[in-house]
Amino acid sequence: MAAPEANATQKVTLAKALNMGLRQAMEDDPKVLLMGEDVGKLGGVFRITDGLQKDFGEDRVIDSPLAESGIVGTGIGMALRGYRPVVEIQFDGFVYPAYDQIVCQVAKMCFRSQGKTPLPMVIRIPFGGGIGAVEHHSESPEAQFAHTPGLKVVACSNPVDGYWMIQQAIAHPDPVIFLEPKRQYHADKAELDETATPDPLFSSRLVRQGGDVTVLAYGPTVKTALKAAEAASNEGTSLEVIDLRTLSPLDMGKVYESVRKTGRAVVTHEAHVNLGMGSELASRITEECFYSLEAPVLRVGGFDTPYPPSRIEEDFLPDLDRVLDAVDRTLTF
Amino acid sequence: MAAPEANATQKVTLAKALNMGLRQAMEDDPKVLLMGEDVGKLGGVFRITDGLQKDFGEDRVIDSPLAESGIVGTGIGMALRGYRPVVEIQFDGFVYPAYDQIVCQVAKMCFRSQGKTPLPMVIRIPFGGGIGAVEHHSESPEAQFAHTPGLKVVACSNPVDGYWMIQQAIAHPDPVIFLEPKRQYHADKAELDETATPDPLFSSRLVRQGGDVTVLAYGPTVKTALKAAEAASNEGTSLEVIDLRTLSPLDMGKVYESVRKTGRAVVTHEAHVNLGMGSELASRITEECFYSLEAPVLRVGGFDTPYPPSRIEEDFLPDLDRVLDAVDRTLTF
Amino acid sequence: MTQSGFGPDLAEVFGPAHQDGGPELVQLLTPEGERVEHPDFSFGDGLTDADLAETVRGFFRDMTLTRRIDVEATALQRHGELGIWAQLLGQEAAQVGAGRALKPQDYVFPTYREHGVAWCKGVDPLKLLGLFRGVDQGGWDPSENNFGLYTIVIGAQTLHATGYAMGMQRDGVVGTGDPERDAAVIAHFGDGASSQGDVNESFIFAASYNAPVVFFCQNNQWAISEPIERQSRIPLYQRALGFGFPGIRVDGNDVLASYAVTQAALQRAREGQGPTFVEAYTYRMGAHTTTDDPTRYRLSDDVERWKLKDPIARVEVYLKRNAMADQEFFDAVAAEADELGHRLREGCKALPDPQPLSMFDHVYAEMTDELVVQRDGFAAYLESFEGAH
Amino acid sequence: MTQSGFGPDLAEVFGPAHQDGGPELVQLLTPEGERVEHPDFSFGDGLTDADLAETVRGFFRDMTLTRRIDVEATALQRHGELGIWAQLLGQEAAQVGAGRALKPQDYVFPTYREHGVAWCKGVDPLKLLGLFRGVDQGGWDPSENNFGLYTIVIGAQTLHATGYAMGMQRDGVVGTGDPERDAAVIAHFGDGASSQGDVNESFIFAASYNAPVVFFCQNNQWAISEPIERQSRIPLYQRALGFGFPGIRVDGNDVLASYAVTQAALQRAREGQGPTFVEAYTYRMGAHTTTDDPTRYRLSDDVERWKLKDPIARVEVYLKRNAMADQEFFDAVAAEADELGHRLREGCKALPDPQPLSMFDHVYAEMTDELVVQRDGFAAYLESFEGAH
Ligand SMILES: Cc1ncc(C[n+]2csc(CCOP(=O)(O)OP(=O)(O)O)c2C)c(N)n1
Ligand SMILES: Cc1ncc(C[n+]2csc(CCOP(=O)(O)OP(=O)(O)O)c2C)c(N)n1
Ligand SMILES: [Mg+2]
Ligand SMILES: [Mg+2]
Repeated sequence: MAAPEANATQKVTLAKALNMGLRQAMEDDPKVLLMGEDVGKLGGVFRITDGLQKDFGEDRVIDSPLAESGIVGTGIGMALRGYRPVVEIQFDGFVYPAYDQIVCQVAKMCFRSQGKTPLPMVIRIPFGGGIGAVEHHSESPEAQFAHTPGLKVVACSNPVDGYWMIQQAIAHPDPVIFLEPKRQYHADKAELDETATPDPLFSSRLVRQGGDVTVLAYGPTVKTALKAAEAASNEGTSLEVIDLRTLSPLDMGKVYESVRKTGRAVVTHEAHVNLGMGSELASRITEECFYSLEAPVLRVGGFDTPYPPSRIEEDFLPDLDRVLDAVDRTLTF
Repeated sequence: MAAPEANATQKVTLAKALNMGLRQAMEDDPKVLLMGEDVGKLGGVFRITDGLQKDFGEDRVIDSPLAESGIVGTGIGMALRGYRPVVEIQFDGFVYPAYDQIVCQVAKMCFRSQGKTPLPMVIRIPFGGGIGAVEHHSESPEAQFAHTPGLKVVACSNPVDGYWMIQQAIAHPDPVIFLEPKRQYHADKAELDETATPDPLFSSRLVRQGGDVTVLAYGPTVKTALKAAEAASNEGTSLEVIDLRTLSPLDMGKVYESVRKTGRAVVTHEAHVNLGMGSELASRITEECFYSLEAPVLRVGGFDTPYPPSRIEEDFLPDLDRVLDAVDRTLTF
Repeated sequence: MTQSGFGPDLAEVFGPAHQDGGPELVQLLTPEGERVEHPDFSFGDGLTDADLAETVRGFFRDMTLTRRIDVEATALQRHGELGIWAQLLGQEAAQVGAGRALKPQDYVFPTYREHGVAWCKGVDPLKLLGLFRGVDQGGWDPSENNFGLYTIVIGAQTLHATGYAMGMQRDGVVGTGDPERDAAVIAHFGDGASSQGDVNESFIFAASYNAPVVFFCQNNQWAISEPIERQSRIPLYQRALGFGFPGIRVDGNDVLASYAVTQAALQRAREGQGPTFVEAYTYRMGAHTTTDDPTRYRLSDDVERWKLKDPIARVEVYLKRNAMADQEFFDAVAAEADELGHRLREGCKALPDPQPLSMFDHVYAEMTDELVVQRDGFAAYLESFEGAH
Repeated sequence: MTQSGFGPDLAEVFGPAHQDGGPELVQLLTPEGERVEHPDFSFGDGLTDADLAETVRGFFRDMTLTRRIDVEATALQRHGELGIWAQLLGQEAAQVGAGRALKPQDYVFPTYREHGVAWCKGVDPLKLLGLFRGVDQGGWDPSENNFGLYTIVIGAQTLHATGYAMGMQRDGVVGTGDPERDAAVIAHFGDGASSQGDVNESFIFAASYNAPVVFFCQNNQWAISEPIERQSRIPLYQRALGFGFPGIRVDGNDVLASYAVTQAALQRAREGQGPTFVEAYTYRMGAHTTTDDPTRYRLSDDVERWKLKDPIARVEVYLKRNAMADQEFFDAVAAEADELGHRLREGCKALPDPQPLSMFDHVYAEMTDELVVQRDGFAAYLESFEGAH
């Protein structure tokens, strides 16, 4: 056990926070195993597992053959044996070879067995764009997993949440798709207090109060939303920003409350707009807050094109201006 | 070429119509190849390719090894060589091993090559439930494909559309996910006139006029919607039913027109409600027809649980009563 | 070596995929019921004649009862009591041989056709029917008998098996030398499944970590309508060699050989010598499932030829010719089979349909608020009809 | 045979995955630049001394220019002109040997590292840079040089290659005996890729249909930070045997052997003898990509050892020692390399960024109405800023 007092608080990046969270989880539960491509000596291409194989050994931090279906499929077997596998998919775009094992096996094991074989397993996926990478390295696959009953899907947006949420996901009895905004890995540092008490894993959080328009975001777009709120306030518009944190199940309480107050909502994510999380959020909000809505819920997301060459990725990705543009449109609707 | 005069019209099932459509496509274009598990001698487990290997030979109707990724992946290679592969996925639940090839390769090939290597390819998927089958044989994966730019997704609901749409999909330059409501394969016969002129592939169709509520359906639920409309009319409620036919791209023109008229809409599909096609349709309708809506768009779909044991599948699937229940709720909202 | 420099045609070296087993086939009991010797494998060494006879009688009983389960289930499907049934007719020896080679601590990952293995592991056959009747998706508790749930997505379970075996390695129950402790996993799959990426990836993981798993492939010559040649042009057991672990072909209609070979392969795994591929060469005598019509794609004389290799008949001849069992025994087994059949018929019809609302249970370890709302809404909706009727 | 009956440890038979090539390695030119004989493969038979010299000089030039492309691109990445670059340093011989064995009608399915093959196929190296600069995802027209686009999802292209080869069979351009007509496909992939389900499925399809495809695996010993042992415990070329087609290991740092073996494998395919697996045994001298740091996971003396096997140096020695090339030739190649380097530096910086609105093009053969609306909306949005600045 790391002595909390020793390092009560320190400034850490998301990458470091996740690394600390994984380490803590491994110390707390000897059944926790990490597996993936290059997670061992290299510490993962993003260094999220840096130093863990050295300290916990090759039996608990496992470099796998280059096969995602194999990684998830053998992870399932380990979970059935009583372990708590935490598997890393190297990049979002490479989760698809494992898609069958995830949606047909991971998601259905508990239901199939009527609860006799629950499947505690975490599938870590660095997701989202903006890092100037080549094809398949900047995808946002969350909607497909959220559409799949049996899976839980969460996305962290900052170091503090990263530290706590990864530990909560590992301790949770259901399989969790754990989305990490890779663009944020080494971006901003935040003060981490390891002695604090975290919010529940499957709860959304109001991160900025406001009265005019509700902005819903998660993962990489939370930062964008907060920037937009800052900019808007200079023009006298006050945005209320909610970090959804959990995508399945959705925690709609705070969302409805906020929209009933503001009467207007904008959802922003990097995933394609068409059938992205925004479509579900807009539908639920409209069903629940029909008479409170002054304007339709607007969605600001990646366009409905494949992720483009990196030189124009910032045009593809939602940014401060596109969020503000949507805010204006909903205000002037 | 089959002489149209010879059999100008005949009553056929959806299975037969698809078989005739495939045969016609193969006669019209020698580059059309069929591949899949058991599509040869057996004619497919649903007999959709019945007799085609006998008449067109093993080089054009290819029994494949038992590997879906291999089927789609080699199909891509054939398309790159100038062929028009039509691959069969035996059941909806078995498309996932091929998911990576579909979303990362089939969907992106045209974009990746800036149009230099378009990928005309049809992936046939018998989909939906209600046939009393075991796990993985009753899935509705359409939303995941519709969320993927680069793919086109269509669903036929009746024999006549089946005959024409499969030929149009094969002749189309983009990859098409072709969804066939397996429960309808051998259900009702319809009068097929091979000399008629079909509607364009990517168009929705108004299949019943009405003034009170718009009901949107596709594939297997079109029949349900029409039954509901029939029942509702007996109680003096008139439903307007639209068969979407195309899920990506969506053909919203008729939909908006209808909703502007009725002010109310219900979407029904077998896929899970959460992030199903209904969420996108509801979002778009609300954005476009905000001031015409008397009530939020309601969604009637499969519940957000894995597809249940067949003995209770009819409770999971949307049926006439659940559609009418939603109709009542929107009318009394 | 041909001029090409790539060596001879491998089909010449290995022989074609299908040649009625071929010389490399491990056999200890011929179709005629004669015991034969094999240089590497033997059955019954060290057993007294009495114990040997008892063991073989046990195999006969297992296979007979397994076949009865299959016959009854097939009939139940015909009578509409089951939605579908995957018949194992002809594969009894492969499954009972493999099943009886397992120790309690060994774990099984089956396909949808392992009724004989389930029997050997002590799973109540009635529980197998639930899945095919559509009242559940596997009614037994995997942890009770170390027998996993049937897996329908072809090949998926081979990776689960490999991961489970990697877990055993980490639990320190491999290669300790303690026969009560050392454990292994057996992964069942078919000839068609051998083409799935997952199955080949499981070979890679198992070899890479030297996992204690036996890949037990029942090559019943068919994947629905496709013959083995479509999946492999050389004998399937050779597949393993390319992954760096041994493969062996055993007469899957010979329960003694199936037992001996599987037992040895499991022992290798338990001792920490890693994975083995066992190809049980057999034949699917029935249809793929009760919804299949084999007459569309295969010749009946092929089936006739295999009838002569029936796995149960040869054991009966062997027992009788060597006076290892008397008529009383055969009558008792027949009676037990009738009783089992009766129990299955009655039990199947008595299997309760699940409650509609049960579909919301166990989607997650604990029902989410979202699902509670959906379930309650549906419950209220259902109640709204109560009055109606 | 061990008592177990499963034969000897296959690692004993085949040897470990990694043993500096091992006895089975096909080599025709030693690291010291000495020509050696091989019972099955030879280089230059039937060529006049002049033609042979010219061919080898051609290889030297190809490898030298390929290396220069790699060096320049690496430098361009360091200067921020490229987002990333996948270096091929050390793999020039494998790629040029394979590339030069191709006929115009043969088709290539590359990974992201086949710069040398692209060079041989006549793809303008400048076009390769676009993908790594982020201005496109592959700027060349595959049909122009029969060289497919780079594939980043590991292994996916091996299935495309197999399907393409099946198309060739249907086009009647296999086994006709007409050397101008008969064609084959070559699929490139790495040692790590050999673990992907797709790659193994491509072996199954290719064997099942006897497709004219050569699986050319550059075993550069590493998959990013993972050594070959993680993917296979026996020499990789043996993998093919389990699928029923030949595998062979060639010295991937020997351009003559790489050429001879690939040429023979392609010829087999063109003649209709089916697939072959060629393992080009080589070493990744650089980092996995310019973003990788190999010092975290491998020893430098390993790299030093492989430096002595440099693919270009041995050819230079061979040419010089046998007076097959004069100083003039070497100077000319050096000058050509400098010129190429200059062209790449200038050309790369001149590569235009795509227009933002171009992302809506080519999603489909024809833009859908939905996308037209989205594009126009975005265009209007962009224009709204025009005034702003
Ligand atoms: C991934 C996947 N694809 C297709 C199917 C449909 N299917 C069920 S059984 C079967 C054939 C299996 O053949 P084999 O592996 O030889 O096993 P057998 O049925 O002969 O025991 C097929 C294609 C499936 N269940 N899963
Ligand atoms: C499906 C998939 N998983 C992971 C990756 C990330 N990745 C890119 S290259 C690589 C290693 C490939 O090693 P190898 O096949 O030996 O080829 P090499 O890079 O050595 O040429 C990995 C894991 C990927 N591109 N695709
Ligand atoms: Mg079989
Ligand atoms: Mg490599």
